[in-house]
Amino acid sequence: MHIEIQPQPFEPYTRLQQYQQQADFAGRYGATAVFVGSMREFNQGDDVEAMWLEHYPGMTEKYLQKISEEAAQKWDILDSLIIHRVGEMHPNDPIVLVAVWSAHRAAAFDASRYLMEELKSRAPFWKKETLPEKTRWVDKNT
Amino acid sequence: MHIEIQPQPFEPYTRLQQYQQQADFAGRYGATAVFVGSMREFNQGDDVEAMWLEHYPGMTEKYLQKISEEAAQKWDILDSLIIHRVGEMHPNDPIVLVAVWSAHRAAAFDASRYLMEELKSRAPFWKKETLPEKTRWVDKNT
Amino acid sequence: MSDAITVKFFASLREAVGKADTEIPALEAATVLQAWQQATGNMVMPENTLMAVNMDYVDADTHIKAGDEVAFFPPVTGG
Amino acid sequence: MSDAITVKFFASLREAVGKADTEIPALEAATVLQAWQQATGNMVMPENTLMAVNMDYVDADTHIKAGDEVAFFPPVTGG
Repeated sequence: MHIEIQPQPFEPYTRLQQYQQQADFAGRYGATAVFVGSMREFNQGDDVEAMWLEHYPGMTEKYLQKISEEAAQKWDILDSLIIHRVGEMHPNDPIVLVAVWSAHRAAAFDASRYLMEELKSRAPFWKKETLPEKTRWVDKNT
Repeated sequence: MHIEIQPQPFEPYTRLQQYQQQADFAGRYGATAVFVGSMREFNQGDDVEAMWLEHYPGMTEKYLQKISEEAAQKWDILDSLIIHRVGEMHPNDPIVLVAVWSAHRAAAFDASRYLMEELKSRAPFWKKETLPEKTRWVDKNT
Repeated sequence: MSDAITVKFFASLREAVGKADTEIPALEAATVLQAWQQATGNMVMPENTLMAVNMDYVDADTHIKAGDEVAFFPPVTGG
Repeated sequence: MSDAITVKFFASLREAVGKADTEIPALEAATVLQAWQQATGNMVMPENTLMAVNMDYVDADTHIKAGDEVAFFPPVTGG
């Protein structure tokens, strides 16, 4: 179970390769379910040029840890990984990576979706978009 | 929509990076849902040393295409990718990669799971395991 | 068009029947089930056998004609 | 332990209140709602405001004490 919040851009698939290489569950997982959330160049009908992602240092980590532990209790998984970007980012940038390893696919699918839904509803992150003419806080979490 | 069946080993995350680099949907996807199925070193209580994956050339491609088209009709997705290994493989080898890109996460999660479930029930692939003392056809698709 | 029907077997059925493919005269097989009987010399068909004609899933009583490719295989286990 | 309560604001609430954090005397705030009133000078609290004490979600009538960290923020939009 690993959680990271970072201001630097990250390449999710490179990070997955690196994480798996040092993992102790090689040969035991038959299923990896991965979700990557990326920044789109449009939202709610407007072009978005940049985005600022604020978080609550301490509480954000605490809730990512909490939902990771909940997922591990609910499903028979081998490991999970969450990486979330903060600070300024640009269209096409990865924002979040969630990955779950399990012996079988149902647990991996269920747990990865649970992590994303819970992250989106409980982890304190906030997005502010830079449009051509103004900035605005995102108030819908679709 | 891309489908590949190949006897060569593949690294799913490298392939995803390559596929995304040449994709025309950059900036339009907010969600990527990925599933990787890998060979485990045990199954049904036995150590598995190697596996042979047979398929029905022609029909397998046809059904992967068919389920990809079904997913694109059912959900609002931007693209999908399926890569499936055939032939001889060894523990920890990736067997299958399924990826779906979408503007929003629900469609990506739903479509990737649909592709995997349909692949597992309809695409003509068969696994034969090499155990320490014998070989056996896998008859349960868990 | 050929006046034969191609019959293919995969995986455990290929091993049980002892061949990967064969041809049978079209006249002798009016249905998929009859193609099985003809191509295997009346072996008993395993209960869960799946059948395809021209690479689409079908039932045992599906009619077939010259030039068709009929395939028999066990439940699939990919992914 | 400090005899003050730390109050933090995030995102649009930080901008609306005009500060990221402040301290209030513990005696003046018996509940989270009172901490809001004290720290904002009785601003009206936006309807969907979320509240946390010591980094756990709470309700407005949760009791607080000296040394607590109280936070107010809008619905989260990460991921």
